Amino acid sequence: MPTAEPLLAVRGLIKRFGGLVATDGIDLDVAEGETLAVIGPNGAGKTTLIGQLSGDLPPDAGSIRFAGVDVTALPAPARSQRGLARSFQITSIFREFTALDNVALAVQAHAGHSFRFWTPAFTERALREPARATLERVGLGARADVVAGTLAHGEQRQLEIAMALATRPRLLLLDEPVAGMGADESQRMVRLLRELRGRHTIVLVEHDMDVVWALADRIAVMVYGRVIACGTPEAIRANAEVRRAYLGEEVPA
Amino acid sequence: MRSRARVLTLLAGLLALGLVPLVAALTQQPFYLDLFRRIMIFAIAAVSLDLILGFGGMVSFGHAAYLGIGAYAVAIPAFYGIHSGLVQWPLAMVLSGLAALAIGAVSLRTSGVSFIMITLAFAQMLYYLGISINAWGADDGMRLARRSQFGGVLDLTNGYVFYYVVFGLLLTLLWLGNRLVHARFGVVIRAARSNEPRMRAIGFSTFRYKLAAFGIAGAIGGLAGALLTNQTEYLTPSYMHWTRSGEIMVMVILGGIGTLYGPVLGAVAFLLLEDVLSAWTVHWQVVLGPLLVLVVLYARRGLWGLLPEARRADG
Amino acid sequence: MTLRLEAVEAAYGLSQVLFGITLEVPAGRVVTLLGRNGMGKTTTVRAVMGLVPIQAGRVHFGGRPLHGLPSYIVARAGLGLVPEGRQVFPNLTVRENLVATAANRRGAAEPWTVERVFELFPHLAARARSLGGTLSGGEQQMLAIGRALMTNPALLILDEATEGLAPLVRSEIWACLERLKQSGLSILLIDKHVGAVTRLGDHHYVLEKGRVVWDGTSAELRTRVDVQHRYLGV
Amino acid sequence: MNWLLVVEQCLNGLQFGVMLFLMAAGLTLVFGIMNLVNLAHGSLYMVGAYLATAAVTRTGSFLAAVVFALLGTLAIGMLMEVLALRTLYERDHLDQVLATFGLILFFNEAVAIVWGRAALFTAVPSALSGHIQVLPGIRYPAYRAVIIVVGLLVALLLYVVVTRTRLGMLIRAGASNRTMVGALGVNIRLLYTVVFGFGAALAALGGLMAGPIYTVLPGMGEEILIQVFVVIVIGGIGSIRGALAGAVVVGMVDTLGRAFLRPMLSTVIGPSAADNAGPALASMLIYILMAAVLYFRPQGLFPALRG
Repeated sequence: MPTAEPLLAVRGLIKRFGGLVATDGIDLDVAEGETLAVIGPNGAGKTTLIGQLSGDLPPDAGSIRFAGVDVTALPAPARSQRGLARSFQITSIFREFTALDNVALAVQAHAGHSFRFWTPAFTERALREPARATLERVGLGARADVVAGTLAHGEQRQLEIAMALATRPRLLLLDEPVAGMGADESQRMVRLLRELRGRHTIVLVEHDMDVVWALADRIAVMVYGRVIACGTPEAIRANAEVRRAYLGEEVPA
Repeated sequence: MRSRARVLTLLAGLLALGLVPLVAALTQQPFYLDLFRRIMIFAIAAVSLDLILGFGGMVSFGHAAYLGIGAYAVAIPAFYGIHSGLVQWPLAMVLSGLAALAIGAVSLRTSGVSFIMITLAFAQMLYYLGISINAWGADDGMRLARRSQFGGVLDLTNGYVFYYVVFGLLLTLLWLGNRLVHARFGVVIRAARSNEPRMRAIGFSTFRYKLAAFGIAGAIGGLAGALLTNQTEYLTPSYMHWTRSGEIMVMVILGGIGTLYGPVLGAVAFLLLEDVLSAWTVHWQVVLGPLLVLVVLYARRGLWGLLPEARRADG
Repeated sequence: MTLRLEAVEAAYGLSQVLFGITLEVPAGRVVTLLGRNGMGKTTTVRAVMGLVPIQAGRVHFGGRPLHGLPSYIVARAGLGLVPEGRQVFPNLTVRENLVATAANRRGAAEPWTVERVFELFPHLAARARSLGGTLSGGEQQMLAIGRALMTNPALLILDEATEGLAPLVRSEIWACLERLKQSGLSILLIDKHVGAVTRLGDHHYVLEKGRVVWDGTSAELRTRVDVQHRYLGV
Repeated sequence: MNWLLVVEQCLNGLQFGVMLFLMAAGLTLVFGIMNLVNLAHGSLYMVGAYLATAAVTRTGSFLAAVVFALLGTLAIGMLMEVLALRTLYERDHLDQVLATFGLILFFNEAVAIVWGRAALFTAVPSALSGHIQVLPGIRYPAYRAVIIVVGLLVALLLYVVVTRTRLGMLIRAGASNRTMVGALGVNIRLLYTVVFGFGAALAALGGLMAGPIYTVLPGMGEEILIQVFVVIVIGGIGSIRGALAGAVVVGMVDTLGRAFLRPMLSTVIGPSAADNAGPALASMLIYILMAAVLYFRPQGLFPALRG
């Protein structure tokens, strides 16, 4: 563990839904610049973890420190303002706005208050130009003026990433970025994420192990709301407990 | 992009509204002056509701409350001898705006059906408050001794002058509304309707923007109420009854929610239909009711949405 | 009665998920759908049950066409669904969960009863009066199976019936499925546990991106390490 | 304060609460299970009142009127569901509000065409026109007492149906997971039509019993409708138990508030101020109560999912 404080430090995070303990005392550290993949079977609590990190779900116990500040009690917008951006497992965009409008909104959120009643927002260069640049970056430059709801599924997922990037985040929380994608689309997404890797700190929840092997610096394995192993991809591959619990195989000893 | 058909319809419609007094004078049917002035007043109320309902996705079922507050803000000063519109009208807007802020601050913490019911609850409270204050007419209401005075500059007792005042206010509202829904503020409101979790995730504290919109809509609703008492020269608490909130909502949905001109069209259609059908049969509602059902079932984006070449919901 | 899918295509809104699935579940057999998450296994099941509209292709059960029919008619034709995530009714007791939708529409000689289900899952008997929402994951799974059996199906469809369960509970479910197989019930099964699946199943279909990329018997699947590695991540 | 009066007002509150419950039961099932905001539920109450009144005048038999009104409204309700409401289940609440608002206009005018706009009065059936002794020294109108008994019996019957029968299980199952009920072989569309008709008949029962106490006139459904919405929001949408609790609470609060708030206030703020504030506050009470409940317990007092 490096001496500098990690960018994200999670301690003892607990979230219950009725009798179900969705996250059961999670500890995690994410260093500046690294990509951490969180894997685990359905219902292991991964999405609940993301929800607590982004501020959409208040934890029942535990703490979250981000960039040296305790953000456990902060709501989602305040965390976004501090540089924590998320994408959603189920595509979450402004369907009736154009792709460019979607990203411009994300820029607007970080460009002062929006109690401005006179100038049309969608012609403000200060919002449009950074938005266009971000769209170019994720490979959607040519689709800027298409209504977002009519974009192909893979393009909508790229747009999600663009909106997160447009908030100039220090940490990206990506919830299954290649979910429901075809082979070509998911390859394109992996290429995009590989470019972001290293330049941004990333926490990635993903089922597709190809994607995980391609991107992760470290992997955390969740089962029943607990992190049962955390380490380099090589260490996780070799870990018999992980194979048994996650892959569910009766591994020959 | 606004389609050509829509621009033409809009211009023709506004021109027609502007020419109503001329037609009324030529045909010696002052009744039309009265009818269309009433229609425009309700159009103002409907547009203000649509700012929160259509653009902001806040299904307020108590908009008549602001209409009522605006009406009382004219009638009560008048009762005590203050007839200046320069006092009454701003008072109407400020009071109803403040009431909307208070109601919104509570209601906006809920959502869905709870939101609908809690806004309704507040409007009903004000309604019952109205019918029980004996000093101000209780459920009989009170007569407005005279219309609001503007120091001899504008004489509202002249039906034509009053008509153009209302017409001018409607045009101003549409113009300002058009700026507002496209400005940063309006974009935030519309996007919050489209996808609130996403708005919060990219860093907007949506509550304060929605609350502000709620206040603005309330203030404009108050203005419509001030106009309405001047129109009828009478005030009754029934301005605040829940069926009135329902009617304004019907105008918005009928015309097309999430548009500025739709509610105007909806107000025209609803009140004209009422007028035409009631001339034809006293049982006009038996026709109007099923018509509304058919509109819901088959014209899902309202009358404004029926206009051709509609590609995107726009201002 | 044989379930037969021919070139079935389905989509959620704009994104197509199934690109022509053809497969068969012969009477009395156990057939499995294998593949990683997001490859279309659940959508295949939902398409069969009429829960996702089928855009192209056909579904027949015992010679009777089922595509395009509402799900309750599909169920009445003899298909019993144990859905992904169990979906027991949380506000009904265990007994009520079993009784509410019970039926013997095809006139089975020895229809399922609450007592028979409790015999199959003694765990449930002890919790007969508990609300479905208060059960553990394993108990909910047993309840979901029992609930489907109470409709006296000719074919039982299980979507991830052992997902997220403790190893002991898992083997209990496998044992129960084995008994159901012995009784002659056809089973269509989605699962990730290749070992268990090859012991129970007769025939296997591997799905990848909405297509069947491999199919074969248990013996064949055991020898095909490449298939296991390439498509199942084992 | 006179305790005889208190008891009598409590009984009145209970009687009003029971009427509210008959309306609320149907509305809460439709609202909670089918996710439909049905503003026209009050119209079914009105239709029930009119059908009963018409049948009484024609046949002279109150019992025949009861049967006629219940069956007639059941049929009208099911027809309404099949023709108009069925397609609205998947729509948003706004569309439902508009369409059912249209239905209100239709029904109000339709009864005006058939029976005229003037209020109709029906007599309390002669067998029930007297008073009964409820407690030593307290006599209470027999008809109102019967309303209370009928209402509580219906509540009991509903409780048994919802908790003990297959139909009730399916209704509860449908409320939590409609898709799954269908996937297990139940024709959920038909189930919904039946439930809707059932709710309509309950509203009619409320309406026909209200006839001799209140006046029967077009639009009579709207006043009570809003109070019924208050009831189910307070009780928890979709919950029969909540509807009963909410109905009794609202009936009591409203009735007692109207009876005693003014005298109570006058001891605090003086009689003339109380004369002004009392009635206002009394009629606002249930709305204040609802706003408070929604603010602190958005799911109502008895959220449906817990049974």
